[in-house]
Amino acid sequence: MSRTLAIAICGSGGAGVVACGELLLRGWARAGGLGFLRKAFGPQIRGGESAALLCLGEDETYLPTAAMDLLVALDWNQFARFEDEIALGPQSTVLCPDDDEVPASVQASGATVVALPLAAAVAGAHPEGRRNMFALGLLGQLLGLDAAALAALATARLAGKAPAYRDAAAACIDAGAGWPLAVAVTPPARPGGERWLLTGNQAAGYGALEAGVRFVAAYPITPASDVLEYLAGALEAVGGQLVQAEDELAAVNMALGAAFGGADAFTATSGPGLALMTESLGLAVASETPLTVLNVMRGGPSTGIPTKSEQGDLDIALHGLHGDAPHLVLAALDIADCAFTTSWAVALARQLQTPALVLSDQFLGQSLAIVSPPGLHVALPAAAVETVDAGEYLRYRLTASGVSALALPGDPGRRFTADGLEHSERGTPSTAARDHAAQLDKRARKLATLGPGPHWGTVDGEGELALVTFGSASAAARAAATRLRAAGTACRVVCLRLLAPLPAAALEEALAGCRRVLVVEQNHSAQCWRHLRAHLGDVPVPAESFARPGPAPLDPAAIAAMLAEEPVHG
Amino acid sequence: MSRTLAIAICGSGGAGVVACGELLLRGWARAGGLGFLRKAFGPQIRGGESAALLCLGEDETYLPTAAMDLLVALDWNQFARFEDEIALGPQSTVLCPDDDEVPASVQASGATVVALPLAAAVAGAHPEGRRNMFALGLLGQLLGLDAAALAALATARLAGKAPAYRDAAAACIDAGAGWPLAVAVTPPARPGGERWLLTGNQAAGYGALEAGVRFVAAYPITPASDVLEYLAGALEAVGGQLVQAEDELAAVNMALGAAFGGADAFTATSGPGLALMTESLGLAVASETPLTVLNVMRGGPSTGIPTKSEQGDLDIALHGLHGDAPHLVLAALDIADCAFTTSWAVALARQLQTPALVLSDQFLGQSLAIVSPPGLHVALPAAAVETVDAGEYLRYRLTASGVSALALPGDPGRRFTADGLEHSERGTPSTAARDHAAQLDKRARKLATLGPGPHWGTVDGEGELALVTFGSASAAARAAATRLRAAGTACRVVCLRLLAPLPAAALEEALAGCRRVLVVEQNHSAQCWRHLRAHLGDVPVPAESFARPGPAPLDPAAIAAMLAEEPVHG
Amino acid sequence: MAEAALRPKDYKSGLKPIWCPGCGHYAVLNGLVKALAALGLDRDRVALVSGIGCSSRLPAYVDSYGFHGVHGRGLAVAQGLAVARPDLAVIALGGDGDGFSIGGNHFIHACRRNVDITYIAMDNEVYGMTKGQASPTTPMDWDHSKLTPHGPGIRPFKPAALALAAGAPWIARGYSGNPNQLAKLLAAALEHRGFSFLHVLSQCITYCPEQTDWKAIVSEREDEPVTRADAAAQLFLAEDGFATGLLYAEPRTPWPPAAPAAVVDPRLAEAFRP
Amino acid sequence: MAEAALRPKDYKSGLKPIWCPGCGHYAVLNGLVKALAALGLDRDRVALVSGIGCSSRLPAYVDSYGFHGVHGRGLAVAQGLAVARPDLAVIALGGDGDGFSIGGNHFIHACRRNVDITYIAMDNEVYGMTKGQASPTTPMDWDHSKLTPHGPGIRPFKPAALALAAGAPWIARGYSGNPNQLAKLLAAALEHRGFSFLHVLSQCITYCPEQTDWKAIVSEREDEPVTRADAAAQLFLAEDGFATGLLYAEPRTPWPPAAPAAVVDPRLAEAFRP
Ligand SMILES: Cc1ncc(C[n+]2csc(CCOP(=O)(O)OP(=O)(O)O)c2C)c(N)n1
Ligand SMILES: Cc1ncc(C[n+]2csc(CCOP(=O)(O)OP(=O)(O)O)c2C)c(N)n1
Ligand code: SF4
Ligand code: SF4
Ligand SMILES: [Mg+2]
Ligand SMILES: [Mg+2]
Repeated sequence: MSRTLAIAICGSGGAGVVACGELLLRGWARAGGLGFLRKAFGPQIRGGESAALLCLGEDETYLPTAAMDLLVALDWNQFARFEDEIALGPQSTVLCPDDDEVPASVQASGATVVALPLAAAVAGAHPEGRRNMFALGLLGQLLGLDAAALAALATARLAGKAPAYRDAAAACIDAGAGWPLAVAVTPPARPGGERWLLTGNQAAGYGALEAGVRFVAAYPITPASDVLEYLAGALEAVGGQLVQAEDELAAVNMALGAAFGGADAFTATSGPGLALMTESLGLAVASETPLTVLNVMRGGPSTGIPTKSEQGDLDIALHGLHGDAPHLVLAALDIADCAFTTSWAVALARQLQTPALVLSDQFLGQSLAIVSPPGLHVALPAAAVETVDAGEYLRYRLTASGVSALALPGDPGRRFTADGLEHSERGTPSTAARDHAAQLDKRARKLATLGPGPHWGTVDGEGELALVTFGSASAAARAAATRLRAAGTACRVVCLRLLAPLPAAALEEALAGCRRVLVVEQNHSAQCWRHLRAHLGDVPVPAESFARPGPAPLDPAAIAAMLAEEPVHG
Repeated sequence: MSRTLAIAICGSGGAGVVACGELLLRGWARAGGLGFLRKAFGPQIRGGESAALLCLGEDETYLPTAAMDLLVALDWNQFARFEDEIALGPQSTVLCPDDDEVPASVQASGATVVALPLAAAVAGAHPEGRRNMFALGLLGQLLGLDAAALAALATARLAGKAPAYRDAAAACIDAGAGWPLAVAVTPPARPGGERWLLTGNQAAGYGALEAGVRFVAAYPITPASDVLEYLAGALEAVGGQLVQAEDELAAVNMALGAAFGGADAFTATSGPGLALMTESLGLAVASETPLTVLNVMRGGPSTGIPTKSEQGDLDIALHGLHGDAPHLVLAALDIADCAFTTSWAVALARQLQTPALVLSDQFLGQSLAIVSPPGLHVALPAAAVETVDAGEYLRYRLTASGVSALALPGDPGRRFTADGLEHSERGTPSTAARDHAAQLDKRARKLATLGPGPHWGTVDGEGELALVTFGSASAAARAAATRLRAAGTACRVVCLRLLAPLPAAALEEALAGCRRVLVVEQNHSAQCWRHLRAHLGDVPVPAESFARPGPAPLDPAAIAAMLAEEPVHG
Repeated sequence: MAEAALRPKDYKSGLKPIWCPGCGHYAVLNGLVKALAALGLDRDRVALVSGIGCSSRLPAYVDSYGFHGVHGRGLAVAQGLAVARPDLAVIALGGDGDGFSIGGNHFIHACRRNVDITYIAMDNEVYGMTKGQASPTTPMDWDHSKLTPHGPGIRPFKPAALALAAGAPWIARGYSGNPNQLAKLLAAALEHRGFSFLHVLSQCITYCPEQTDWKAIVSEREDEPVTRADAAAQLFLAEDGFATGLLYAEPRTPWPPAAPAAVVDPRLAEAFRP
Repeated sequence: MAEAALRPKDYKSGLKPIWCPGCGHYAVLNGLVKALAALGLDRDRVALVSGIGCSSRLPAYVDSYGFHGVHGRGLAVAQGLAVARPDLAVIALGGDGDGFSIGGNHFIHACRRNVDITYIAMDNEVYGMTKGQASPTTPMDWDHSKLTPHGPGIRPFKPAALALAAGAPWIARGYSGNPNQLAKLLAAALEHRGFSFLHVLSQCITYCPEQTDWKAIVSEREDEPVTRADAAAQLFLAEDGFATGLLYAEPRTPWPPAAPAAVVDPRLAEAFRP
């Protein structure tokens, strides 16, 4: 297993812990390291205190953890708010100010507490100095990063501020870097190579743009707003448009309008917003209008826990539309994969003329990570997008693939009316049983005949035990497999990127010969497990479920333990 | 098998075919007969032509059928619009005017066509006479009904009109009753006994009121509007209130507000409206506010086929809420059962403090039927509704059953804020993993520990073959079983009234020892089959699916044939 | 861009409307094809967008591109389409239920947003399609619906007042009983750059036969349109709602500004280099 | 009905608000508990209903019954509650995003329906909770949000004008910087029978620090409220939106009339005898 180093930085609101964490991660990235940063918010969404939680490692399996090797407290003011997410133990080291009482829980944890004269050191470095920059210097020292490089990053970030501000930052970093510390950590090795630094939400937006998205309708919602905010800026460069809608009902319908006009259209939301969109997603299915919706999952049900991660929206994504409404559901497997999966979704939606839902979650979406340049899936076989139609133009012509030629307003002489009422091939409303059956078959056929290709998911490992998972739970499942294999137990891991249409044949093949199958997911009601059983039954064996709600991260050790134990039959 | 007689009455808009059919059914009911009437609308919802399709029988297994024994055409003007729903054959008899050409399709059907001098006969009976009343007399004659009794019903219905109108009706009925007809039909036997005449939508409204509903929020939608229209009137008698909302989002939230205030609250809608309600149904789950929503299903997806029946909304009813949101889903098994199931749903929602969705459909909802007085389920064990709380009042106290005492505004000293944010026992917003897990467990526990009792469904028959179904497909499944048994094949039929929480143990018991299980439902994507497999896996054997979309009625013969044949394994 | 010499009927699709004989919506259809012909608009570049209702069935009856969406959301679809395809003439339409009840939020926000579309509200003060329930414009005491057996009991909306307060820059009122004026108003609405709101009194003969009396009440306004919002506001709250014509027009630049030209190589990846 | 001698702070729940120091919403909370105390309302019979937003967190801070619903739907919940429970004092509240953006349709319909509730819109011209995006009342050129980097570019709503056009019979405006006036307006709103709309300019110190300048612009209106809708309409479309006080009040009977008394034996089954 690769070495990791988990670092938490905390302090009051305005103390700049996030800036400190982000600069450290950027410096680490430039030096060839790997790792990621999560922000822990207090119990609220709006501005205010947060903690920066970094995890540096040697590979890109990015798993959230509460177990911290190192905690840097700029002050102890807001610490109590984050105790849930910062677990300390005897192996942990705490760097903190020497003029404030260390919280009892920290003292009780057995962590090594190193009190530093932070106030004096910062004041000594520069009259306008700030603790967060001094901490950055300290941390750079511990990680073996070049202080000048960190200072350059910090001053670049402060480009808009007064020169004294920048000088102070550089001086504090320098002071921290040179501070005599009786602490030693062993930082992970830095593999080097080309890497990007971005969040899953940025990756998703990037993937959407690269796949051709030029119209975005937006209604803010945590934790999806930053996808939209990224797109607002980036769309200007590609000549696209973003409309801020009055609500999610408008957002999805604006996107439908743009898609009807021929634009690759996109919106992003989270559970409550997705719930508002389902009626119109059904319209997208029935009218065969392509559209991509990214759903960044948060704790549910209802308003739930907006700032924290969970995978509870699989059910609604799969089944939240009324009537028989076949559509695409995909899930991003990791932070970088948000780009690939979103780009594939846009391409598939266009190819099948149906809505594609992409699931990611607060963890993937809002974690800032150092990743290999993300893949994209933008090119489709030219034949995949039907544009010609034999003879008389029939918008909903019954074809072998189910896909019919899509005319766009402006196309000469192919005028038609798209309709959410059941219709004939021409698009004329019809209540006839035969038209209904034919169009239901056609719409289902589009998905049924889709060869899922190589991207439906990943399969690795061998043996009679298997973990099956989807989306962001993949990292925990893979880590569990690594543990099992290290302990001598062979095991397979199947991570699903395509959830609807479920690649049942590929999945059966991937699980052939398994004696036990454990479905891993981060929700309460085993939504993926139910989905798999519904389609596969007990093939090859009755699947077992490892479903745990958020916001606590999935625990690879618990997953491994469950698969290693023989099940109790009852 | 019991004898049935299927009668269609058609004519132009305004010809009064529905009045004719309804009066005939009422007369038949008074005479102790059984049967039901469906209206077939043309391809539109608003006013205009429709056909009345009656089916008289000897028991209350009410199955829609297109195969007509008798067709009475007042004129042929709109006939083409209904050809899908009126199937004629050599066994059929057609009574029609002698001055208009019989449509080719009718001629080709091999039906016996009896042309009558309708215009003259009606004019002869009364200068203001109308064909529909003459037809009523004719049909009364064929069914052996007393003409004076029919005339009394007709004049009562015309109470508000001019006396000449009433006289004309009576005269025409009389003339029809006495018209020398060379046609003989064998009407079904009339069992007699106390019977009611109502639609499933009226039954549902009635059940809701009897269970205590006193607040209704309404937004019209076909085919649910008539539930709301019935309630608007009936609520006045019970001292309740109905608010017409601006949309379904408002309707469900108004109902939530009233429920928070302590009223048993209700709304009715159909697929598109349900889709708009799901976000707020999640709020009902999280805030633990009871609420009953009747969803009268129509053809989907999207606007689909508003006037026709289908069972395509099971998926959204079960899984349309974001996050892990356990709630109740029930389905009415037949027209009268709309009353029982709705009353039970209201009681369960109150008991479990969670939303209950009741599924019925256009067929159940809008068919007018002669039924035994419907059962109701209104009484709950007093202990079932928690009102006291030990010690300090905690709205979301963790209890063994998961149910906590519900305080109502006005209750002294139990003030709390209901919340859709995750919360502590007190109701204070919380992002802590332990509160989230505890409340998720609690909400799931309410359903898990619900003993489904005797009403979860019906089980009859024996043998190694079983049909499992839900809601209105029950009639077709039962009819299929009757056929199989008549052919010497034993078979069980399980009709599910409670779909969530799925009574898995009871279902397993009901299916124990089965060699084949066929899940029967009226939709395209086998929604119930998937639901059962998700929860039962391949117990006792992999279930097979008989799923056919609407609007064509499910065909008992095809169901029986599928179960009788040995499956092809592949 | 215009096709040569199309007559009004060339803009009809030929599909037979499902409307009841005598329905006011026929007049809107006829007025619309007249206006399209008068302006000589290219049928391939006209897009009609609607929600659900009798009125919302109109797009299929016009030989243009059309989008028959879900109940109440036509305006959102139309705005998305117009932003993505500024080359099209985008017309949103629907009924009073569709536009003022379930679609009320999109209505007020469309007024405010001022995207270049035309919105035709075919107002018969009733939900025709669902068999005659009260809508937001139904008179308080209209007791013909079983859902509100004593009448809705609440004051009807004044659509022009609402549109104005929400920011609409162009407001006119037509009447299904005056098809020539209707055609002219439709043409003017189509020519207006920005959001134009045409409120049409369009009677429902089946559920509101009493609307035949409108004939006697409706007047044709001869004055120039009001050009100040505050003056128009006063007018709209004081009037009876039966004066037809172009009522209010104030010049205002539509939104959005033209889409930025695409950068040749947007180098999106640059933002992510550490 | 009133409890004996409760002080304003007795109406606070004691839960610490999540609001940023300096947030205008504190003033609304303080004004509200003052008004409740001044009227001596029974805490068991006050119900606060809200949607989602920083502002919508308020109910939990008051020691009364509360319902913290979903985004934009508080007004619908409040109306259902008030109809079912006319014995309660029902107060709906929320932010400008909650009430004028996603909740816009319920807002205009609540104005029209005139159920006896008080609606407090805590308007900071921004989505505070989601970190500072533009709302329907944000100035056109406010370019502080990455979502609208050049400003929203469309004209902000005038909430009073919209409420009036939609039919609201009682409209007042308060300011978080004038807590005494706010408390008085709140008390007046609570005393008004029917729908009362109190628009509060309530600054967001975190995302709109420039709103501190409101202090200089806000004026206190001394005149009696306008009582004619058309005159008020003209005023609301002409004014700058910073005059505070009770602006408009027109007597109007609230809806619904009292629920009919229950018939002793309603004999519901009778209707179904053939
Ligand atoms: C979400 C949703 N709710 C309700 C309906 C039912 N519905 C169809 S049309 C309509 C009202 C139509 O009234 P209006 O828009 O005034 O059009 P009109 O028929 O009067 O022309 C309603 C409520 C629906 N189709 N979808
Ligand atoms: C359906 C839905 N969409 C979006 C959101 C995200 N959201 C939460 S609060 C909010 C806006 C809050 O703004 P406002 O109502 O003005 O309140 P403020 O925070 O400014 O007081 C939004 C968009 C949500 N919770 N639910
Ligand atoms: S019901 Fe009314 S609105 Fe609908 S088509 Fe008939 S007349 Fe027109
Ligand atoms: S973000 Fe703004 S509105 Fe929200 S609490 Fe802070 S100051 Fe108040
Ligand atoms: Mg209408
Ligand atoms: Mg705000």
